[in-house]
Amino acid sequence: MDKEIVLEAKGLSCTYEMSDTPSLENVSLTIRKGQKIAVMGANGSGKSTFFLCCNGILKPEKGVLFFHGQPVDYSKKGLQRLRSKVGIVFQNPDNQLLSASVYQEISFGVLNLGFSKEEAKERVEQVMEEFSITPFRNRPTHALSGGEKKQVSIADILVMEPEVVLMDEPTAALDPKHTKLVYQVIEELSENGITVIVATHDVDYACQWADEIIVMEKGRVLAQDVPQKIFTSRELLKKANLEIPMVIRVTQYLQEADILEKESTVPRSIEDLEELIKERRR
Amino acid sequence: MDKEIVLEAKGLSCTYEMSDTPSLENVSLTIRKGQKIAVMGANGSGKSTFFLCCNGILKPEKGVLFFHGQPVDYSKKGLQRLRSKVGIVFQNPDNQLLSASVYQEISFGVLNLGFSKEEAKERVEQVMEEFSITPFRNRPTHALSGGEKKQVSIADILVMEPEVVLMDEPTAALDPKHTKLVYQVIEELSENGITVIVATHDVDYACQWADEIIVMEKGRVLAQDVPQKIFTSRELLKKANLEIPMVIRVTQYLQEADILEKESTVPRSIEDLEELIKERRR
Amino acid sequence: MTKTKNLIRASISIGMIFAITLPVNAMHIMEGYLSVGFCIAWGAVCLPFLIAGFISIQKTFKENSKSITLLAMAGAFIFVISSLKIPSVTGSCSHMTGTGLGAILFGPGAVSVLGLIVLVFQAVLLAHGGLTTLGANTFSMAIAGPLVSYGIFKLCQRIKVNRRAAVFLAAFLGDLTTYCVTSIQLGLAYPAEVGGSVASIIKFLGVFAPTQLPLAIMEGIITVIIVIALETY
Amino acid sequence: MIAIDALCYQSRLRNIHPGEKMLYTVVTLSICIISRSILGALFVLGSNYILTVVIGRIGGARYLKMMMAPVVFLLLSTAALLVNVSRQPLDGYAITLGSFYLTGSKESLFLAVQLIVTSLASVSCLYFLSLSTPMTDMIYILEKIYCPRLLTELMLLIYRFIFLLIEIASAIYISQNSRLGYRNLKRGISSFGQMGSALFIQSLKKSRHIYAAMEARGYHGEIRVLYEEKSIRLKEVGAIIIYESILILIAKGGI
Repeated sequence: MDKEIVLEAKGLSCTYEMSDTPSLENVSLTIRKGQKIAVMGANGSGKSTFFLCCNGILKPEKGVLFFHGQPVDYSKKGLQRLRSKVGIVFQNPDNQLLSASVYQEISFGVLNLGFSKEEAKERVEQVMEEFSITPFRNRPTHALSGGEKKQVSIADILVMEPEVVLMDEPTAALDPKHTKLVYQVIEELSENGITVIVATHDVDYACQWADEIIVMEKGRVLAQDVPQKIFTSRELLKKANLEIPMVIRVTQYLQEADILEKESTVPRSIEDLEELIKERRR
Repeated sequence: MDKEIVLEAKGLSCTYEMSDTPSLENVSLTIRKGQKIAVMGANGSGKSTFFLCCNGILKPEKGVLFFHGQPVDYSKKGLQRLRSKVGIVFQNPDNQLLSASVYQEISFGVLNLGFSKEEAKERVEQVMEEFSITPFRNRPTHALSGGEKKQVSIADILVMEPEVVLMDEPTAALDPKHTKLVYQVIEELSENGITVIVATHDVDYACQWADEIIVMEKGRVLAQDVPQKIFTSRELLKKANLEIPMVIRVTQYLQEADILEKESTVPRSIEDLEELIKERRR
Repeated sequence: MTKTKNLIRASISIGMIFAITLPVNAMHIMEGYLSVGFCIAWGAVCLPFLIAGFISIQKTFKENSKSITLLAMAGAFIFVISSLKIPSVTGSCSHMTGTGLGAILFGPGAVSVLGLIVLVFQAVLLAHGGLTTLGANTFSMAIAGPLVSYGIFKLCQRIKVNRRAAVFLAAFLGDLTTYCVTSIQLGLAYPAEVGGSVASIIKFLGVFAPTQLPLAIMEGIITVIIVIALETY
Repeated sequence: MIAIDALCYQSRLRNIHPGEKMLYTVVTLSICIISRSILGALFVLGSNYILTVVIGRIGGARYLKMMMAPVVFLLLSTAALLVNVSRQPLDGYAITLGSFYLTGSKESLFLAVQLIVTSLASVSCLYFLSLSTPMTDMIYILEKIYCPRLLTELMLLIYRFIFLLIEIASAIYISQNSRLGYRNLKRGISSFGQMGSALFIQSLKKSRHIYAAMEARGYHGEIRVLYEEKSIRLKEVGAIIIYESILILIAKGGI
């Protein structure tokens, strides 16, 4: 846990116009380089607002956001710097993919960064290759399937070579095949050292994937901890309206039935559980 | 299995304009009164097209659709009759809600059925009460949360008192709280004897809820059977790109590890599994 | 969409792209600014155009009932596109009239009626324009502007002008027409003490020129981008 | 999303019959622009402040800010009225400019004041209506007074669709902005155009989806919906009549 801190929020508060209750209230948290973070909480708990703050789209009324230890500079130049390093993949690709062709679409961000057409081309080609977009690069964006659109919308951001990628419910409305694909892409990002923050409702996924889980409710951070801690705290889960991951429920049954030892490590995925069951046999 | 057949498709085929491959190809299936049916398959496998056929929005090129044993009559009157009995709740409420007022929105369907204003009013009030819409009935639809919009879009259909309700991914983009709420509504529908057909990607839910599962791929029906059969056929699951429900995976591990007997009944939900584990102890 | 997301969009819309609180909205004549005679007269001038537009809409609707949601979307689209704040050098907020775009996409007949509805909504929801000035505003923004745009667009097509140039000219001149007609309307209503209506019209043209001329150019450029993007779609 | 729209649903006058509110607005507005009476206009400004802010409970600061919104138009256009270029000076004021005068008459000064005050009073009438009456209620009254069905149906749909499209436009804008799409004027214009076309394409798609959903609920050429009827209160109608009579007396009585 002594990796460098990339993003740090100190007492962020944010209230929207026409609203009586704040969307973010005194949010403090730290995110370290290369970590995999899942942000969980009901709709309206402030996840998206927090994301927009991280990227400088929203300026908090109170509190400070630090990027690499420096408070964010909300001047035009400062915002450009922040946005070139912190990218958001939005939930609905239809609101993100605007160009006619996949190639144009992906080049949007790089060109905005001020790169020349040649450099932009190189980067776009590379990203398309890396994230297996090349096979459908010549199709117009509106003719892509939901999963392909998602791939392109992720490439949109990656081409800008961000340090931190925020993803808002990346698998909403995707079928199992494409969900798997997106999860693979997320895995690759982490392997490349990118800090990934995912807002998700999928407890099973969060439990098995995340290094740390941030639980939010009504604009506040309820907890930030490792999955094993989060998902075994019944009180917290109840408060945040979260289900217990299946793996943990089954483990608890098995422990109660004395099939697994009470002290056994908490499995995070079904594969972990399989291991535990196999070990017991020996 | 000797309940009355409500809907029956015989060799339905349907091709969209601008497309070379048919969206539905020789689809034959039967749906019995009061059953809970889950339709599964990748995006583009024909689920939505099938739904639109059931309601007469699309007319199949080949094949016949029977409603209560009668082939559907595609005259204006015949369609009116079919649509009053078979309702579709669309996936995205924003593609369904047509009025800014919740009250107006819900009344649209009843008035189309030809009810008098007084009767319509009574029905609308009742449905709003029943599905806890009353608390936000005075807010405009554009100020509702995603979950609230979903509630309204379901009430839209239920107010017409249909015999069959088709729901296209009813919990997509909902948070756990509203997902639970929608599942509760679905449960109530079944208790009231309404036939419910749900298109879903959630294998765990389908496994525990459905009486029968219809698996589709590329416009064809691959299988129609009880969950225990569907989810233990590896070949089928692979072909349709479906995951194995967690419960069944865990059961298999436990069976392999000789903790559960190989012949034990296949549990459909985690609660079933708990029972099985407890029984074993005795 | 969740409630927060709505709220996010709400606040951002208001703060960033929807110029609702500070409209430099010179082209809508504000509520109460015209005397009764002119309110009624401009309404009467609009009437034949609106009736013709209404009949054409009704015809489309009878031919294909699907056009009801299409027409409504077109109306909503005109409303939204003309209330979005367009990027500008000075940082002042200004927006498109949408007349040229509307006329090219939907034709002047439909735009007259849709424009009337849009103007009612702009008056009530945004306080742009007003109820008593509805007739005058409808004539300048939903009838004269679109007619000129449409005419120029068709003319350019006939004499085979480059498509981009045609779209630009249509939108640019449509916007200018709206601006000129509004100035004429104001000038007629309030003739100058020296030089009468003509002098007054010139004064109004002069007062609004600094904001309207660059805006008309912007409207032209943006309309070109939109129309061309739609063609490649 | 749109401030006025959001506020009108919170107004405490919301549940008064929309016909009464529209009657009040139209009659008061007419008296304002027919009489152009400054006293009458001040009376209207005061009473609308009481109705909208004190009774309707719309925030006072916000209301005043809204009333300031049309001021740019007012100042620019009345300035055009006040300033003449002439060889002869008029009786109000005159500034020498070479052989010409920038000049205006006393009468035009009075006219300008009259125009500003009565226009603002009219704007306050418009705000009274829009800050107390949801659009759906107004459409209901339009239908009652025999506005063509096709028009009211279009209005009902357009009102709903406006918010759909605003939501999409804002989402697109945010995603462009987060990728630096508005970093300079050139990129900004291009991004804006892109947003426009994307918005148009999405609106076409939505219109198809919503039509299918309407058909699925048995739509056959006529949008019929129920309105939540509100009762007309004779007491309130009486108050409106008395109010307008007083207003006419004030307006007639002098300036």
